[in-house]
Amino acid sequence: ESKGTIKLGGLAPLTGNYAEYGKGFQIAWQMAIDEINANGGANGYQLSIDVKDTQGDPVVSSTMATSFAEDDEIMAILGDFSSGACKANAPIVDRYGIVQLSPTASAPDYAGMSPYCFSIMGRQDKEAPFLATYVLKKYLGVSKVAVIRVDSDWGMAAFNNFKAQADIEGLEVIEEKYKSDETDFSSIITKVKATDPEVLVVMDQGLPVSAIFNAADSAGWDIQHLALGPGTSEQLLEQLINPDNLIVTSPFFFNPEDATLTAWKDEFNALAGFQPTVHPACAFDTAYLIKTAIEAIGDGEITREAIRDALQNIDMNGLTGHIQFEEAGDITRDYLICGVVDGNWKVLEGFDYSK
Amino acid sequence: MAEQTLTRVPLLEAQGICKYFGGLKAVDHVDMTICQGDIFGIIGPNGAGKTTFFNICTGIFTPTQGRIFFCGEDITAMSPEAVAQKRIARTFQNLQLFKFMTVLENVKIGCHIKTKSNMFDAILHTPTFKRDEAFTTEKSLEILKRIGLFDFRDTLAGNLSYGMQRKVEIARALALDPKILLLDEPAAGMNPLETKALMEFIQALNADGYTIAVIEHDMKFVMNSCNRILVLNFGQKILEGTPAEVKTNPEVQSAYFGKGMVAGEAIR
Amino acid sequence: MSKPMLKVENLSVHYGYINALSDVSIEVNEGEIITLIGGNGAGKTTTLMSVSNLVEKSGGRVLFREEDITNKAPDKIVKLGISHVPEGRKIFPQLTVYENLIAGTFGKPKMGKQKIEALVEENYVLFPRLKERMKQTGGSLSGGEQQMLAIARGLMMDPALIMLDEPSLGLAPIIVEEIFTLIAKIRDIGKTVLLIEQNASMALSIADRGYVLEIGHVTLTGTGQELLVNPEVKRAYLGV
Amino acid sequence: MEYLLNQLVNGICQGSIYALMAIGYSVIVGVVGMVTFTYGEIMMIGAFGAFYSFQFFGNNLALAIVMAFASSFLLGIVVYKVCYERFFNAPRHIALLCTIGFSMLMKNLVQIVFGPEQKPMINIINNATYTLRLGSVAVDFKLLQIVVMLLVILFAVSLTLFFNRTRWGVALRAVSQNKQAAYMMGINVKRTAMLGNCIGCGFGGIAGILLSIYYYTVSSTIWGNFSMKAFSASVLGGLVDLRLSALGGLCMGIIENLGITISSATFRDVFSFAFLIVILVIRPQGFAAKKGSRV
Amino acid sequence: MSKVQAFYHKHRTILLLAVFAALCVLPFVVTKALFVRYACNILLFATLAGSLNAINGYSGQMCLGQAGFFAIGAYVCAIFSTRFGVNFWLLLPISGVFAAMVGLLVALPTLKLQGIYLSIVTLGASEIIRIIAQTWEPVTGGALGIKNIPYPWLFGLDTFRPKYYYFIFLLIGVLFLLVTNRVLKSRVGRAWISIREDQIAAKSLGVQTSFYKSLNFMYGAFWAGVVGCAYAPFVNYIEASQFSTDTGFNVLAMIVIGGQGTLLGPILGSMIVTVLTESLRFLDNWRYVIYAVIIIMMMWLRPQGIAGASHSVLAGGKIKRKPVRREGARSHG
Ligand SMILES: Nc1ncnc2c1ncn2[C@@H]1O[C@H](COP(=O)(O)OP(=O)(O)OP(=O)(O)O)[C@@H](O)[C@H]1O
Ligand SMILES: Nc1ncnc2c1ncn2[C@@H]1O[C@H](COP(=O)(O)OP(=O)(O)OP(=O)(O)O)[C@@H](O)[C@H]1O
Ligand SMILES: [Mg+2]
Ligand SMILES: [Mg+2]
Repeated sequence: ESKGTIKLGGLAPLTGNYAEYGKGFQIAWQMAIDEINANGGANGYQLSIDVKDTQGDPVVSSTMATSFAEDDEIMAILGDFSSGACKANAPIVDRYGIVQLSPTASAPDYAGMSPYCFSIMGRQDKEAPFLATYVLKKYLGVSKVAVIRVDSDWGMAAFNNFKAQADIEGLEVIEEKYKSDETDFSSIITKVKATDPEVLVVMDQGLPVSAIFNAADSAGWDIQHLALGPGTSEQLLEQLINPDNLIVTSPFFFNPEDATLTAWKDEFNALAGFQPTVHPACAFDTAYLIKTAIEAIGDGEITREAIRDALQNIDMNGLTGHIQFEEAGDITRDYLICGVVDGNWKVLEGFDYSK
Repeated sequence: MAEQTLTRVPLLEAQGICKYFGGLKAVDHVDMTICQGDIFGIIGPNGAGKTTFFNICTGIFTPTQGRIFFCGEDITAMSPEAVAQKRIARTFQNLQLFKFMTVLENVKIGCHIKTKSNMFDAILHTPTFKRDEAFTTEKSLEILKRIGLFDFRDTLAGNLSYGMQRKVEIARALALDPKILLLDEPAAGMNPLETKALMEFIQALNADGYTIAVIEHDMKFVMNSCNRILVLNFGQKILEGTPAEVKTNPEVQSAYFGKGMVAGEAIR
Repeated sequence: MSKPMLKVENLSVHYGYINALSDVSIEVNEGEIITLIGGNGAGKTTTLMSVSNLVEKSGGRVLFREEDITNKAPDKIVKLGISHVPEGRKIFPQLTVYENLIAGTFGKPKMGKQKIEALVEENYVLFPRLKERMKQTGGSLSGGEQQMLAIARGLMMDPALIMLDEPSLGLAPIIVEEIFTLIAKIRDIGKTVLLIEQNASMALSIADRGYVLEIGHVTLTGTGQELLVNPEVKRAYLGV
Repeated sequence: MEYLLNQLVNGICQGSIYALMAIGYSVIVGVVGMVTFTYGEIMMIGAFGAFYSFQFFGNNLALAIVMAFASSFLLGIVVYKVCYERFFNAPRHIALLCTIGFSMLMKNLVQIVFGPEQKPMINIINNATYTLRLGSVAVDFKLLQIVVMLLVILFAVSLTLFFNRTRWGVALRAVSQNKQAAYMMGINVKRTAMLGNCIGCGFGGIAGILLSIYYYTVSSTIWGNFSMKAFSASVLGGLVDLRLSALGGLCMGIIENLGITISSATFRDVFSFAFLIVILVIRPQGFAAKKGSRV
Repeated sequence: MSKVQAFYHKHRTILLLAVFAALCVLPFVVTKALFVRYACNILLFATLAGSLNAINGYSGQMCLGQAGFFAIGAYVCAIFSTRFGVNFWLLLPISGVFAAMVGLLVALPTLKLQGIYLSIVTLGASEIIRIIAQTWEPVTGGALGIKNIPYPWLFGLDTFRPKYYYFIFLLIGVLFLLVTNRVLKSRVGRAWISIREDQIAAKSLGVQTSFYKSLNFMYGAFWAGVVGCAYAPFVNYIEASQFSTDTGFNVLAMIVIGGQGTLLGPILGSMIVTVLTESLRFLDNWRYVIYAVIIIMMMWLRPQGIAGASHSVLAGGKIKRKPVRREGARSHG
């Protein structure tokens, strides 16, 4: 017996440069909700989600966030994709008292902007130092690295966090940045190559990551590749000429031996027509988080406030691992060091940063 | 015909004007003096450099060599707008009207240099602005009445017939209150009747004290209205003189009039 | 002189709400010079434009050598051998003089290289000015030179019928004389000319026949000589 | 020294890609007489045409190029019908807005039809690097870069000859200058303009496939920036002169990469736009000779 | 003149006041904050489009870089209000002046350029502005942007709510219309239009085209700056990507759709574009496809824009000539 429907608002860049990710969100959310509803709903409530296109534009995102916040039937907002958009929405959700649960916002200052802001991506100020300390220093044992990064809010925060830790670790860092729509990296590669680093680190997602490594390869530069951002993306593997010397850090890995994960991955692929990255997996988990929160409220009245409180105290094992929010509203993840072996992702080392 | 005054005061003077386009000598060492009260004709075969010469006088081209003086002042290197400020007005061989403005607005632009209200005057509607607007409207309407376009003041200039468009150009130029008016083929495309009316109008203007320089291929027009004529050929001056002198000059005859079938009775 | 070469039957043209032509009928016989005269805005240009099918007709037919060309595509009409020298020159400003002349030959796609060169030379003889300006762009020519170029370009396709719209506009008297001599010459080699002129007396004196247009109607027709002495024409168009 | 030379080579390579795009762009502008903002999408369709050709007909480069040319050519017909044909007599900004609209349409339609993700392009041209040694200095070239450069020279020269030396070329240029007069010359204006537009688009398609091979990817989003570069390059060349447009593209590539060498890649567009502005301030017609315009 | 126009001219003042009154009560009638937000967007973009129209529509320069001037205004406001706590109302004119200065900087070197050459330069300038905003971290916050821009004071009303912020946009919009209307109907406005119509003729009549072109650019940029200044606190968070060329194209689309060279056009254009983009949301990713199709269709059906007269320059084709009675024209007075 159903107690009624709880409506959620979804914010995702369905068009524009990030459309690929937005699409992934939309599909993952729907998958999760269909699954939840089919299994009797969240504590008897059916869930539904209304996904609005934010075009990857913070301003549109705030307009949409306002519209959800204004709509009393919407109980929580999932999304948006970028930290920038999420941060733009923070004052609004704070004001209206509605949860904004982002699958992917990783800017360290985002979740703290309001008690209603949450994210499950893991904070950049954790992953980037992890890269410096564990991957570069301990795992690879190098002392001079070149970082090529996208000049976006994400890239900037990632690099700053990395740099701070790298200084502590005594790493020599060479930085080059580029605009997010950059396509030609040959001159950056030539420039970086001239400084003769031991490792080439790329901080970005999507196309530029492969473009940079490919440019390095075709310049005949044999160097260890390292990426922060794309995670264990299948697409990345397809796009690389020579994927074998790539190492990434990732909070999450589609372990081929894990049957649930593989099934999920295949289902997603069938629906979307492309391989999932970590981002839709996180989106999937956000929907389950709401379900868990509703269950935690139990027989109490389902209000926005109640959902917030329940989320804050949640303890759940999702697709992407164990999720428990910290005071600010974000989580600390365990990171993995993954690499490519015979054309497939493999976990090279697992570290728990918190230790 | 304009009366010839005994003391002729030079108004527009050209000294050794040359204009070369690459190797092409469009105007080559031309001297000219237009005096106060003249109707000054410029004729010559096609491509002789007449329009180019006008363009130099009005600052659209700077000459390769030579100087232009207006009322004794050197205006050679001045920009077209600065030349216009000196009150030299012109019309164009291929009409350059503000086609999508009404006839009245066209003429009002002509009043631009006679007024000086700026943006702040306009925003605040200061007395200067009110005075300027009143002056502009009054003056423009007066000119339109005189030239016979009053009834068409609210028509878009581009909607008028060819002949009337030519008149709008003249009206617009008159709004400058010019000391000299340069007309480039004003009668082109008009039939003999309309040409005659235009000629009378120009003579009337001259009688009112306007000095006029005109380029024309219509010999009846030139011979009957101009008191002095400059003849150019291949950029060079063949002759400057009275209509009578021009009519009888053999060089002009062979280079320009031909057998006289077209120039007809005007030159005989 | 058997069948008319070009026949315009009851032609009407409207521009928006203006009736530019109503019920105009004109016949042009092979080997004739026909002239249209009339005041500004009488509809002369419009008549030529509708023969070339460059304006929309609201009624009537146009026949060329008994073929109905009322709704034929403009470029196809040209290819039948009708050359139109437009009012206001309409030369191609960024093409050189030579290229402008070449552009004139598209009406005869099969014309050979030699024939083209011969025609170009012919035109250079006719208008030596153009030869001097051969490499200059059309747009930099003087008004009269552009007019010469427009006429020369019209002659380039060696047409059966040439329609000239105010060819003497802006030309020096000596050139105008030459143009008229040329028109007569064209007729003498068996071609046909349809001529519009402001200089009515010149036009009528070489024309075989003429039509007088007034506000979109044909009001008078006759041989050139007849019209030349017609008092009405004299008063209105000859300015005497 | 070697470092700078290598950067110069990078610049020349990037510049020749710009040049290749600019050639197609200039053909369009030169014939249609109006600028376009859908050029990026035209290149994209070319790239997709090639992508699917690889998918369905195997790794046949020649076939893929033909497909790229053909798909862009066909899109050219649509662009012509939608954006230009009706607006020849209207002020330019109307056709311009139509092309902006069409670009938006294509971008989103492609995203829906082919999916929003970036697709890996087959790396069909051997990626071998050739090192040129000048004494102690070694400069690296990739095969693809050499192919692009050769194509630029080939297209620029042959198309210029075609436009300036053949009657067809004269007709194409005449059409852009005065449609009515072109009719009076017996030119089938609509067909000619369309054909010219399509040829330009076809070359855009070829630029698209080379671009996507060069960067190993096809997607619906990366092209906007490139079309801007093609536009700038062809403005530098005076809009209609193919060789000068190619030169403009080359210069922009070099300036950008040298700029990146001395500062940062984030300023790439600043360098090229600043270069464009400086040139236009000095020479309002770009590299082209001053036009003989007059009153 | 149509009946509508005649009616309008007769009761102009009353009609305008009525419209203004209706606009004033609007946010109280429309209770949904989202719709009020849309209304804010419409007003905001109407004024921005108006400022572009002042350049493109009147002096005929084809500027594509309005996003740049808009950005200047927004950043000036954001920087001064977050760093130095300068009052919003003081910042409005200051932002305008900053933008106007940049407008002058763009205009001065480009005075000789026309048409498409000018377009690409203005487009480039706006991109350069955006890239500088994106990279100049110490001042503009770089890619992080500037957040928490304080909401302006408005008689103690809570301007966080679109309902009240609306009045700031309304005020600016109305001011813009009043001032622009006056400027256009003056010697200055006529000079601008004459430049659009025929520069050589304008020069030959003594209009200093360089001066008026620069002035025109400054005027358009000024208002774009003012609007930018009002925009920054409204969205509360600005970063460079909000001022991309797409924003510029959008504004261009508004004036072309609404009717370039008319005062009403940008307002209508802004309404149409905003309403369309918002109301088509249900189409998901088909939205932009349909939106683009509608834009193109509008160009097909009404190239001169909704508010453009059918005899307008923009109607394309030839000028329609009115029947002219020839007798009246003969006399020379
Ligand atoms: N911008 C230019 N570039 C090259 N040549 C030019 C330019 N302007 C004019 N000319 C040439 O200069 C010569 C003089 O031209 P101009 O227009 O002064 O002649 P015109 O006497 O007015 O002739 P018309 O009576 O035919 O109008 C012409 O041969 C023309 O080709
Ligand atoms: N494109 C147009 N749109 C509207 N009306 C037009 C157009 N072209 C011509 N007209 C009108 O049609 C009528 C006939 O014009 P047309 O050009 O045929 O006259 P014309 O006899 O050639 O005159 P002119 O001696 O001035 O060349 C005129 O009243 C004119 O105003
Ligand atoms: Mg001349
Ligand atoms: Mg005519």
